[in-house]
Order: sequence, then C-alpha cells, then structure tokens
Amino acid sequence: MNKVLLLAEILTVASALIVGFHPNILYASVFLLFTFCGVAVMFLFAGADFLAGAQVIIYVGGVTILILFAIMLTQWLYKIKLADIRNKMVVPALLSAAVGVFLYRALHQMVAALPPQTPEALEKFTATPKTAAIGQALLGGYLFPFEAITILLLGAMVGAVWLARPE
Amino acid sequence: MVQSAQFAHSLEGWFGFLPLWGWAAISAGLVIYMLALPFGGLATYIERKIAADMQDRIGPNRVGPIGIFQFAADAIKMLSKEDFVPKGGDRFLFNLAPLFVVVGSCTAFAVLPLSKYLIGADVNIGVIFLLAVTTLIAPGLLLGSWASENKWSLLGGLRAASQIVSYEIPVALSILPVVLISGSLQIGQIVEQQGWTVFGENPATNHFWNAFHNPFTFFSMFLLFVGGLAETNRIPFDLPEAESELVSGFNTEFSGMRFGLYALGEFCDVFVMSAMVTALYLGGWHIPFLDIEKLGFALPTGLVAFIQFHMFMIKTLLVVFVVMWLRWTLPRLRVDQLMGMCWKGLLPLAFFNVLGTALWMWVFKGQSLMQLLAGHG
Amino acid sequence: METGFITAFWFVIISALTVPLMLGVGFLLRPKGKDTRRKMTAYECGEEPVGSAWIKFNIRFYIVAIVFIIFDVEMAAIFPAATVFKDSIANGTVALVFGEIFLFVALLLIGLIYCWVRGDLEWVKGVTKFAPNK
Amino acid sequence: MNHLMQFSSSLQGYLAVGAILFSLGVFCVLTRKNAIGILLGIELILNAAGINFVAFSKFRTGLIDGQIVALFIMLIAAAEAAVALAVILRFYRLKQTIDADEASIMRN
Repeated sequence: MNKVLLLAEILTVASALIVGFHPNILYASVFLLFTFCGVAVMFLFAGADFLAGAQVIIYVGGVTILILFAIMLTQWLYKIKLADIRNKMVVPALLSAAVGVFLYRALHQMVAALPPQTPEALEKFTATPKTAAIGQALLGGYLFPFEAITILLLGAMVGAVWLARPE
Repeated sequence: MVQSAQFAHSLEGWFGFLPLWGWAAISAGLVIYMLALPFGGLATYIERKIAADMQDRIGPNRVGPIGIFQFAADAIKMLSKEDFVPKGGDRFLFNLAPLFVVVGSCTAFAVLPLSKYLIGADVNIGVIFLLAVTTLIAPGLLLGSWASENKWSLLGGLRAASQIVSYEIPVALSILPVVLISGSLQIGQIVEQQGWTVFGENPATNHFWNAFHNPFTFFSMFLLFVGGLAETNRIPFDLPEAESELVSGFNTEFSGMRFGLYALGEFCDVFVMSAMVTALYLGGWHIPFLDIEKLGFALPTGLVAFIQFHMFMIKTLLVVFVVMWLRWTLPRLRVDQLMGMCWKGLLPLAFFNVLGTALWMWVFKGQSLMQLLAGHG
Repeated sequence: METGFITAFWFVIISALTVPLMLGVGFLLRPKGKDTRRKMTAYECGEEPVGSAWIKFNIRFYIVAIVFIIFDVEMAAIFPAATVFKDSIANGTVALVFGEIFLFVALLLIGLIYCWVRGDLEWVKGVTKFAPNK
Repeated sequence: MNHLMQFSSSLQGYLAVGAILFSLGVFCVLTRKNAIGILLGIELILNAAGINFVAFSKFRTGLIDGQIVALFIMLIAAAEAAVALAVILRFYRLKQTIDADEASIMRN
C-alpha cells in the first residue's frame, strides 16, 4: 500500500512543479487539480478519510471550476495573455527554496520535540472512521469556530456576489 | 460496525489462493468490464428500442435477433472512425477530457451496493466518495469543450459545468436526510438498515425503505431523482447538448471513440444516479417484506448474493427506464428555467426536507413510519 | 487502510486505463486520413468559423459558480454534524445538534434569499423590465 | 526504492511534500504576473498547511484536532477563492486586464 502513497506524493509534487513553472495558466490550473487529488490521497493515508472526500468535493468540484470559469472569462485573448510569467525567475526561485528549507527544518525540530506514536497506535488511528468524531468535535469544543465560519461564508457569498455583479 | 462483506472479501472467501489486493483488482475489473461498460453499451440499444416503442416504430432490428447486437455494431463503427483534434484546439486538454468523464463515472461504481456480499468498496465515507468522484465530470466537460475551440462546444461546456455544479447542491442535500436517518455514510450500512420482514422479528435498527421512512424523505427521493437527472444531462435538462440549439453541445468536435467514451461515461452516470436512488431510498438489494437470510433455513452465500444482485438490478433498471421514459415525454427546459428551478425550487425544498426529517427524528425518537405502525415504540 | 480503499484505487486505475485502451484499439483500426485544412476547421454548420471560439461569455455563469462554491463548502461541512444526529437522539444532546444544523442552514438561507431578492439568480436580466409596451 | 517508500509514509515524507508545496506556492505568487496565477499559488500554500496539520494529527498527537483545523482551512480557502476571484473580475472589468502590476491605483 505504501506504493500508492509514494505514487500519490510523486503526483502531488510533480503536478505542483508544473503549477509553479508552466507559463500557460490554464495548464497550471489543470495540474493544480491533480495536486488536489494527490493531496486527497495523502489525507486518506494519514487516516483523514472524511477530509479526503471534502478535499475533492471542495477543491476539485468547487475551487477548480471557479478558477477555470475565471480564466475563461478573463482570458479571451487566449494565446497572447495566458503566457505571462515573469522573466526574472532566479531570485524568486532562491527565495522560495530558502523558505521551503527553513520551513522543513523548523518543522523538523518540532518533530523531535513531540513524542512519536507507536506503530500500533498509528495503525489504529488510520483504521478508525473519522466522520462521526469530526461531527462530535464540531458540536463540542469547536462549536464557536464552526458557527463563526458559517458567518464568514455568508459574508463571503454576499460580498463576492456584490463584487462580481454587473452594474 | 457491520461485518464488511465486500466483493474482494467474498471472492477471497469463495476461491482463495490470491492475496486480497489481487481480488480487489479483479473485483474492480469485473465491475467495470462486466457491468459498467456493457451497461453503457446496451443502454444505447435499450434507449433506442424504448424510443421506438413509444413512437410506434420498430427501432434497431437488423443486427442479431431483435437487433440486440446493435451496440456491438455501434462500437465497431466508432472504433473505425477517423479521429482528429481541430486545428486551433488544445491537443493535451482534448485528450485529457474523456479521461475525467470516464474516471468520474466508472469509479462511482465502486461504492454501489450490488448485493450485501458484492459491494466493490464499502468505504466508511461511501456517500461522500460518491459525491466526490462524480464531481470530476464537470471539469472534464468544461476542459473538453474549451479544448475543441468551437463556439457550440464552449457554450455547451459552460452550460454543462454550471448545471452540474448547481444541481450538485440539491442532490447532496437530498442525500442528507438519509444520513440523518442512518447515522452513517457507509452505503452498505445504509442499505442494510432498510430491511424489513413480516415473517419474524426485525432488528431495532431496521426501518424499511428510506423512501417510506417519513413524508419528507418521500419527497426527498424525488428531489434526488430530479437532481440526478440534471447532473447526468438527461432530458428535460439536456441543455448542454441540445441539438436544436448547440448542434451537439460539448461533444461537437469529438469524433469516433472519443465521442463513444463521452456517451459511455454519460450512460454509466445515469446508472450510478439510478443506483443511488435505489440504494439510498428504495431499499437497495432488499426484497420488500422478505429477508432471504432469515427464512428459517440457510441459503448458500453465493445464491443470496445472486438473488440480491438481481433485486438491485431490477430496481435500478426500473429507475433507468423512468429516466428514458421521461426523455420521450417532457420538453426541454430553457436555461433560465433550469437555473431558477435549481436555486429557487429544489434548494429551498431540499433544506425544508432536511429540517423536516430532523424534526421527525426528534419527535418520534428516530422511528420510521413502519416501526410506528408495527408498534415498536 | 481498509480493503475498501484498495478496491477504490483499483477502480480509479482500471477506469483510467480504459480510456487509452479504447483509443488505442481505435488507433489500430481507424483509417489515417490526411489532415486537410477543411477537415480540421471547427464545425459551425458549414460556415467558415469567424474569429476565435474563446469568446467572452455571460457573467451569470460565474456568479452561479460563486454562489455554488459557498453552498458546496456548507454541504461538505454539514455532513459530519448530520452523521452524529442519530446518536444524539439516544444520548440526549439532540437539541444542540438540531439547533446547530438549523442555524447553519438558516444563515446560508439568508444569503440565498439576499441573492434571490437582489436578482442575482435571474438568468435573463432585464427582459421583464423592458418588455411591456415600449 | 524501499528506503524511499519508508520515507514517503513517514511524518518526514509528509512534511517534505508540504514544504515543497509551500515553496512552490511562494514561487508561484512571486513569479506570476497574472492575478489568477497568484491565487493558484495561494491554494498551493493552503494545501501545504493542510498536509502538515493532518500529518501531525496522525503521527504525533493522535488526536482529531489537526484534521478539524485542516477542514477549517479548506472552508476558508473556498471562501477566499470566491472573494478573490470576484475581486479579480471586478478589476478586469475596470482595467480589461488582470495583470497584477496594473493594480497600482493605491500607489502614490
């Protein structure tokens, strides 16, 4: 089963590389879709079964469609405008690589600070269904953030529709 | 937790000698190549026969007895057609688009409960899996239509994408009452709870078909059916491929087998939608008022699986028949009516049904109409 | 990792392989004609295509997509709460769960009603405004 | 090969993928002139954060909280995408371009 996870990680990283470097933004967003799918599989292997489904529903079914619509709506001069990546790439590349290395090192220290789980506990964690537990948590300790997010969603919908509305 | 009896487990139990992942692969291959793709092929023939019957014609009758091999002839024709990408089109996306459609509709077969012992993948997020996998179709149609650089295609693809995503909300919200009732997302468990027998004691969790659990779920079933009809671009919601407006909509530039794959994906999707209605609301594999596993004597598991599979297929194909029947009955909607119906009709009704079901569950302590009648409380 | 997901992966792999398989069989069987200019043009009912097909389309599609994504997110977030509803009847926290679902639904319904009243859900805008006796 | 598989299914593997996604997201934000391209980079960054939360929730704490935070990230990301794309659209209608360099009304 580790092979599937490895494949998913390779898919994620490879398509994220294309998202970063492909000059055509339509292709970049299509490969972003593959990145989302790869991340969903990684979630699945980390025992986050509901989250994997939500990832596909929200990102692939929602965000990607929205981005594709936006690209198609704004980029009607297709070939001229889509290829717009900056020419100066060296400094951003070095900068983002430095950020990535720093992040990995910082998290690595955190890894060392926290006690690891036993293999049996990991096995058990992966095998337990999480949907009901997430539901319990959303009704328990996370009730207030959950409702706050509802209000955020309401505001986002009203605001976004107001912004996008033609005069 | 119900004892999970998935296809791979059953095969391993009956035959042995291969590791579980091998049986998993074989079961996936069996379901796709023995059920999904043949259904996609045969459905074209059945649809034409039904159309012919309703219009008092004969329909396809040349290839084989009563034209039954028409689909094979169609497949050969499609395979031997020339195939090209239009000049201004985007070759990569043009090739990618059918992949999305086929993967989206065929992978959904994994969670269909063909029988208690023949569920491809009885995952514990079954319903979410179904919703997640079928969302792949909308980007596929959109990208394919964009890649073919054709105005009809683009308009069709845009209509398809916005229609599919809009109707996904009412579909998901009309699945929600079932989740409220069952307290589980696992489709095998949802179906198992819909059993009911008059010859003996019923377990406390069983509450007959979800469609007759309470009045709200009864309406919810119709919402799910209508939403599914729109998600699969069937008449009266076939605006994305309306012949009289958009030539052939999003698949105008797709020729030969590429078009065949689109058609296949679409028919598989119709089956998935009908199976969803069957499994979630019409009792899935259960024979009404009879539990063949509690007859007093034990049937072999293979036979039980066989009978249950046929029961499931009968129900699903009846729903498919209704879908095809509607095609020759209803006229096509206008695009504003379509969107209005989704956002102003189905969505508030679906919310109403969810709240109604929740209230019913609260008031009657989770009992179904049948349980109340039988005096279980 | 349970068996179900293994089978689900196989479903993805096999159905993804079906597409190249069928196109490959078609590639072996079909004639390979020359790509003449006329054949390669986009089909526009026999006319020569005018301009690019990548046209500016109606902004309504986009607004519907925006409204959709909010409801999509809401739908994904409400499933876990719905899953625990049945158990909450047994352990007496049903009022909380029902209140939570109701609040969640009600807040989004407010948004829907806002869009409805402001006419963002109308596909054809202005037809009724300009149609009568002008 | 075996070593790689071992690495991929460990916490370090998840963190490495997360870090790569994060730095690619930063790169995307820095190099794209297109406003939608910048949004793609932000989505990558948010996904990287989600991966890290989920990985720590499995490999270290063994609690569900990391997954809930990841779920909240998703919900907020979707809302953010809706608003950001609406802003981009507004900008497009104003300027007929979505080149982020053109958004300089507030400058000076």
